[in-house]
Amino acid sequence: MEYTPDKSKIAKRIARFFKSGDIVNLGIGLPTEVANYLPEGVVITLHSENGFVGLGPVPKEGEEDYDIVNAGGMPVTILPGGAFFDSCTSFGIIRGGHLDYTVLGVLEVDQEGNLANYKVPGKLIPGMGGAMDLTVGAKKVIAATLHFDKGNCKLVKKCSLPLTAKGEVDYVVTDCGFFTVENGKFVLQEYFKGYDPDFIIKNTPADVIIAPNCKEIDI
Amino acid sequence: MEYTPDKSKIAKRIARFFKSGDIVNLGIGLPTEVANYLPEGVVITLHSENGFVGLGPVPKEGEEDYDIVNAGGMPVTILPGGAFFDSCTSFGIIRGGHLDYTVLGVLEVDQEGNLANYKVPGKLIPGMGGAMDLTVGAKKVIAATLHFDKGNCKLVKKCSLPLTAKGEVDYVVTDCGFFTVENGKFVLQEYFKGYDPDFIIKNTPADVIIAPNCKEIDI
Amino acid sequence: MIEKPIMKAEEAVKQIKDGSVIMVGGFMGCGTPLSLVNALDKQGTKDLTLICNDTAIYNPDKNLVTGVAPLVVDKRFKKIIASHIGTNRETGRQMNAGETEVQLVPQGTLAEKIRAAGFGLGGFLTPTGVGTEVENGKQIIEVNGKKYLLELPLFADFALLKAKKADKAGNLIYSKSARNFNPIMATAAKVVIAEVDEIVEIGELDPDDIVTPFIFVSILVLNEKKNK
Amino acid sequence: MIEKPIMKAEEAVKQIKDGSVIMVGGFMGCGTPLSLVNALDKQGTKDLTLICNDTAIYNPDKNLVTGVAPLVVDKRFKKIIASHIGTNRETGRQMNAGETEVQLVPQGTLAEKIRAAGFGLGGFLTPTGVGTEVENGKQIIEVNGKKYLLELPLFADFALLKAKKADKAGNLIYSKSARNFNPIMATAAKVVIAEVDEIVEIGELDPDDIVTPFIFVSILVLNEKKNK
Repeated sequence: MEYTPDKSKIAKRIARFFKSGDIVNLGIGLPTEVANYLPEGVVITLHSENGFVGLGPVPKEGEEDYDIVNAGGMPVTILPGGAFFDSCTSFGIIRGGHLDYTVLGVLEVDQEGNLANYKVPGKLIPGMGGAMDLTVGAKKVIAATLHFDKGNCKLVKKCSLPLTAKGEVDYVVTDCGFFTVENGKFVLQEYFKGYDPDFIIKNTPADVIIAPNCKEIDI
Repeated sequence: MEYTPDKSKIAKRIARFFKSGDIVNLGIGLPTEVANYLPEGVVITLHSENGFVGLGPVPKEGEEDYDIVNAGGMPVTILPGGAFFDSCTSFGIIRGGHLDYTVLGVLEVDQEGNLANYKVPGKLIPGMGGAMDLTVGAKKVIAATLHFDKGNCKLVKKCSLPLTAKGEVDYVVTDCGFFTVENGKFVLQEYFKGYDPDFIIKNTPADVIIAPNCKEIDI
Repeated sequence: MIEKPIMKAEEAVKQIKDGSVIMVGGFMGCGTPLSLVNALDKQGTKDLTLICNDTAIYNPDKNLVTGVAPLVVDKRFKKIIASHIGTNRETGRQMNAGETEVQLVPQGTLAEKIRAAGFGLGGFLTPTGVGTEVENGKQIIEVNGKKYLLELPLFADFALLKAKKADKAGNLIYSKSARNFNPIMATAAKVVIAEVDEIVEIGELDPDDIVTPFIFVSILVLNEKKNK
Repeated sequence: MIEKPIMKAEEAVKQIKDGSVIMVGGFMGCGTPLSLVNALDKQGTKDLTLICNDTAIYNPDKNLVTGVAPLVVDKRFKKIIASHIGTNRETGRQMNAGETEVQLVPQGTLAEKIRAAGFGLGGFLTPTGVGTEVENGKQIIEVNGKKYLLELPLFADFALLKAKKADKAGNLIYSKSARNFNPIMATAAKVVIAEVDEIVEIGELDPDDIVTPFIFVSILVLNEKKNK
């Protein structure tokens, strides 16, 4: 069994969590791709932390409105029915529990549900942006990550990097499978075709247990 | 020397405090009358704590818009350039020190700058409404009151009623004179024609001293 | 964008049960959803807790009953949290007779407590009420030598709001000073029912003008009387 | 209604002196008042403290310099308070070299700290940052068994804002997601300078649509380039 990184599996699987009416914030990078894989008929609302709900697709070239950007500063659009507001309101929505899901990238995620994704001391210190508010505020926090990066598993026993949030991660979706975080362990709920529970457990340095109804998914 | 109650003197004197550009909140009742005596050429902005700036005059009969009311719930108007906002913003303006003056009615005001105007235990308990926020928030707090009510002086050594605010009153204007509150005393700055400092000191149970440049005003 | 259910007032208030905590928008009746108030009163739900700026006007001598006053008169509340009750003599009577618990909160503190609930804050420090009876039972915290009261968030089961216009997604726009507590309460209740004078298609409201984004709103009720 | 002074950007920034604390609106450059930023940069004022969501984009390889980035590149700041500096490599370089002090604040906390200053609160309790480095040096207060950080207000001497439209009284309306931190910063600085694309007569803005009431605004600057 060999590992082949595949970000699309992560985005595809996460997209299946949502039901119509959900309010979702997708982080910059990999999480943004989730929007491309929504099942047909599922209508969700995307929240953009810089100040609106109803985030729409990237505009065609030449049709950019530079007053409508996403949290990465790139031109996007707003859907009919969307609404703009200031940053206090935007983070009030986040902190106040009005988001159903937030999907965030990962430097490290551990079996206690801790997430580190904003800082590598002495190297990369971009800052937390909205990530700390998103993790404490959203009803469900989904960590989205390749299972391995340069040979290192991103799912660890205990984060060594500064935390973005303590004990807030509910779900971890990698390109190998979908895990819940429960009672200090990763619980494998689904493994994706091409991998099996043995491979995942052997190659993940954290404590992983297999859910009673764990199943293979062809994604 | 005899006391004759005259509210208009109070309103007239208070109106002279203001300079163009000031943002002012006038309490219900006597303070509201201040707006009728603004010196010519002085343009101030009235704040209405239920949610706007640019409070205008009472509308003509038949022209009332019941969506524009003052803090007493009575139909008023909004001037060109006025703006509506929610109650959090309205009290943010108050608490944040963005009002130059607030003018409030009085049950008792004492020489420490304490004000009681919202409650008579066992009798009248209307509630404080916005008065507690106004007194702590406005840059200058003006207490507006008849000097005597049913023979009792409203300026006392120490309030006996529950306080609206502790040590927040800057100026007291009665129909006998204008006082500042300094170092635990009322300081008589002006006495109005018909009264003199002796009369005021003799008939006020609080400690009153006379300002060095205290003068008579014909109002 | 998903459309929100549009109901009759009678239908919308059915979920409100005895003992619920309700927030009602408005200031002295201005900006209060009267169809919802009347439907709730008719329904007879009791032991409610009311969070509202005031209890509006009840003056039988002048035949005046505005805003939430009918609910007070019909004794629907076991507790009232408000900043002002002076223009509704029945509230004062019930309070003095020990029939209804009344908690008076400074108006700015009341607004901010509701916002804190809606916006996920554990509380806030305000100078309002320091040195008065309002500080009783509260933690006093000093910051840079100045005293503040720690005030806690205030949540509700239901918010009953009045807006001028909604689109079918539930975005709201308010009318003038009838805005007052309505947008704040929209954030702090489990179920938010908005009574509006007009419902337009999704996309008809300018997204720059929307005051309450649709994500806060659960149910729309069209005010057929445009009562004021 | 009194009219506000309308100035050229160069004139408006003259009051900003070495060592001032400035807030600048914008998010990755969107909603940042570029005429004011450029005038301030040209003026050469130094040792400033910047409060801004981020330090925008500085990427010399792609010839990209947006928002407040020119001020960073020209080393106008002794201290930067922001939620994100990852897209401006010069900010990171100055921080790592110890040339500029950088304080990272979670974005929601940053917004709320500014609002607390503008709205007269002594602070607020937020769950954001509990159990992270952000809690270092801060008071932790438990409410109903949940831990919160006590965050304090953040004031400035000057706020530099970008709005779409002003009336001559200084009422402001923003454009789309260029609103972001601008209305909040309008409340929290001693002097508020708003750069706008259009100035209309008093009375031309609908009082229901105004986002920043004129009472917060000190000076208007007309953005003649309508730069973005």
